[in-house]
Amino acid sequence: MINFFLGHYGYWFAILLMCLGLYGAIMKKNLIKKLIGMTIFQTAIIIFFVASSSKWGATVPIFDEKIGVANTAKYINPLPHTLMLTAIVVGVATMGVALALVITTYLRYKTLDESVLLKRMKKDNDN
Amino acid sequence: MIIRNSAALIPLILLFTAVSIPIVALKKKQIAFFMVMIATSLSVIISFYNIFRVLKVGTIHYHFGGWIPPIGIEYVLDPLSSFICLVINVIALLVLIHSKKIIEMESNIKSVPYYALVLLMLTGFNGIVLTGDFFNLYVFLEICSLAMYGLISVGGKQAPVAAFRYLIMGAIGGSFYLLGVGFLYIKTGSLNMADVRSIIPHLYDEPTVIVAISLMVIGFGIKMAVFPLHGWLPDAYTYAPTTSSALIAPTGTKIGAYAMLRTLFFVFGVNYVSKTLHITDILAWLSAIGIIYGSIMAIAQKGMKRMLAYSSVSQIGYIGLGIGLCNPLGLIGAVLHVMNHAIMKACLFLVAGNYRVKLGHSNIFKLNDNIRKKMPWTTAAFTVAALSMIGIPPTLGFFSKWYLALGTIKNSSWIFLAVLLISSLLNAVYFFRVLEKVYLKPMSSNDLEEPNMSKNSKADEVSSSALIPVLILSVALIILGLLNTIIVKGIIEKMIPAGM
Amino acid sequence: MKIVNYLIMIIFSALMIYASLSLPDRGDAYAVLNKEKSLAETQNAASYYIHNAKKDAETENMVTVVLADYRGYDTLGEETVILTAGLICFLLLRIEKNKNGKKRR
Amino acid sequence: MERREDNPIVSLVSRTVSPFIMLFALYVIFHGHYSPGGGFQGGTMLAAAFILIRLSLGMETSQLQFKSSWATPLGSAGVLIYFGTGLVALLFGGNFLDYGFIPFYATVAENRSIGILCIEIGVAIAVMAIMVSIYDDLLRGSPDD
Repeated sequence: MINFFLGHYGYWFAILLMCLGLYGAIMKKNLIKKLIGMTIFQTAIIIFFVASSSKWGATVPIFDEKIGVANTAKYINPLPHTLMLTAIVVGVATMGVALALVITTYLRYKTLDESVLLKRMKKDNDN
Repeated sequence: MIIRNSAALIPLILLFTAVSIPIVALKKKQIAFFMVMIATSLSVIISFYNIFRVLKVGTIHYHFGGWIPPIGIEYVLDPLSSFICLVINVIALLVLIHSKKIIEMESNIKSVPYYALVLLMLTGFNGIVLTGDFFNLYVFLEICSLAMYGLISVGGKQAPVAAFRYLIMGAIGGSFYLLGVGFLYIKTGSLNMADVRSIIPHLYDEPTVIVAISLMVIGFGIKMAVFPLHGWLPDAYTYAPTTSSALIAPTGTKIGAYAMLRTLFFVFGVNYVSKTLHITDILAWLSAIGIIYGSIMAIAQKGMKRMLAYSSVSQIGYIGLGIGLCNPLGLIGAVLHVMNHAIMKACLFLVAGNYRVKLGHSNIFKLNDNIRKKMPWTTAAFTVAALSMIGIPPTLGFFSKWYLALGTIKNSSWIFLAVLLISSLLNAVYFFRVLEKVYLKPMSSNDLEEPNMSKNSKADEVSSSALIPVLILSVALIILGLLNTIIVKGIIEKMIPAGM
Repeated sequence: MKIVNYLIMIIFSALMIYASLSLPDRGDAYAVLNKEKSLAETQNAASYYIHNAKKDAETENMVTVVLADYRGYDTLGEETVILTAGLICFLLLRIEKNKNGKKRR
Repeated sequence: MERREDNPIVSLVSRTVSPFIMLFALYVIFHGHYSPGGGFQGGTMLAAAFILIRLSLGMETSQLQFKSSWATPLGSAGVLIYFGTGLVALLFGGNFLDYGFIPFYATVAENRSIGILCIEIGVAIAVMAIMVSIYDDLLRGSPDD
């Protein structure tokens, strides 16, 4: 039981963060808060991946003469790190685009509250 | 060299052109359009070549960097992927020919980054269709989603808000998919689709794998706009500029459908997803609700673009239903409907754009038969596309619905058959509403004078670059409808996955 | 609408907890993803990288080799993502001078 | 944008620190073969050095250092360096991105090492230029402008 807990609490922290992020992204009314929630969600997934790559007693995936490459248990898994480098960049790009959209929205409607925005959009439609 | 690399050439050509546009077109902005034309024409030629080569020699694998699959990334060119690739590239070429005048007219669109983004989006689409690697699919999914947010956001005043709402949903969908890939990777240790296909039978009972599949399906469902996840679609399509909506509506949602089809049937196995998990049943039911919901909402709209957007929700339902039926006839219907819907949605959105050019609006209640006299060819094309949407026999729309109906009969699911019939009636209601205005309603004195129309009753069509693509698309609907047996026998029947 | 959102949250967390129960222990060097062979006896990518990265590319840092060589096409895509974001900001926000000298957004 | 009085401490410190950040960024890029690092990390650091100058000295002065209108073409050029490395491999008979075929006149493994260095440089240029360009565009769109 205690071993199961020790083996999984890392994942559970990531899952908790994901839930927090999803909460922000779908429940909050302010566009910036939604964006923050979305970023937390993406970052939690990155944490989850990196947590899955660890091996107890292993070192960073950089070749070392003293260790050699015969035993894979001596290096942690390099693949999730590579994937997450990509995911981080995607997250940054998404955030840049989202910020540009938020700025444009603010310039046109002078508000970032979603319910007010929807009302004003409806008014624009009727005209 | 070209033959050896032909599987990977389409995304590479599109990507190369997209990347060089900001450098080459720095001083002369007009070059951007010609570069786009060259790149898309080349990609159409290569996709034709690819499809014939695949039909001759069978599935082609292309290994990037020369690494064999579980280690490197591979592209898989089989009948399904080459067919979808062809559809996307042909539609994109025609819409882009149409775009020349439109982009010049819209004052708030900067043509250089706009065209670069269009090509990046097409790169993303082709990459998703061709790839045989789960994570590579995620990367290209993000490229095309980001480009789509950008293309939508330059429309009317409300467009950035619509794009932002799409961005939040799309980013969550992409993250769900990434999370699904993570679970799958932890359980299988592989990211290659063919490799996962060989490993996954050992893991059919694991809860992690079940959750991974459902997360991936939700992710694709958001991109595909299946019924409860369609919230972003109507606003995004309505407020986007004409070219963007004519590019995104026919192709964007199909990519989600394709990715779902590929992961469910070609990776996880037909029997597992239909008999054990019943994901396909859930998908079929949701799609059936979506068909009815989309049609009813389309009847309630007064703007033509918004009506077409809701009709997209309903048409996506047909594709989802075809996938959900999980038998060969349903799959044929779904793939045929992908092509059919791509052609007719592109045609309808371009017609709406042409009306906008001439009238300054596309409000259904303001249309009258004057517009038919002024723009006879555009209106004729609209009529053909509308008939195909309803499913009148010689058009392609009839045959895709016919295969779907045969699929429902084979599964003896009579409710879905009833849904198909009712939705055809509803389609007829909302399209005849427009056709009635265009053909029968005389111009009354209190109608506003259209700003860009000449007063006399001579024909006053849009320019030929805007008219020819519309006509090609509408003629294609009839010709492909007549040739449907050749397409089904020659290409689509070769796509049916093992075990179906 | 709020109830639906809460429902989504609850379903999501329940799904995730359910999925995490059958995950291998964190740090287990002999879990499936770290083995030499996968369950279907095909080559496992991660162990191949550790064994061969130095030999194949004369580069000590395995992450660099995987990023730039074994999965280089992903990295090309990821660079394209960044370029796309830059182009979108250009499209939306950059102020250009028109021929008339008028600024436009 | 309204500019307050230039604070000499801020401008002096940022102008002193910025070159060292760039130097460290170059170290991170070129040492990516032997230690944690590489194009993305180094590229963001380079961008941080440029953005620091932009933050402290304002838009007009920093144009002398790095013109904003060059940023997007430079980013494209970075991606083209990457793409071109792959394309050269394709032209010399390998698959796309197969650096072993590029004739750097060394063993296949060393060819791959040099190819990796080329694309790291491309990545660094692209990331640096695009980060600066996004920063400039977001700043231009700010309501105070």
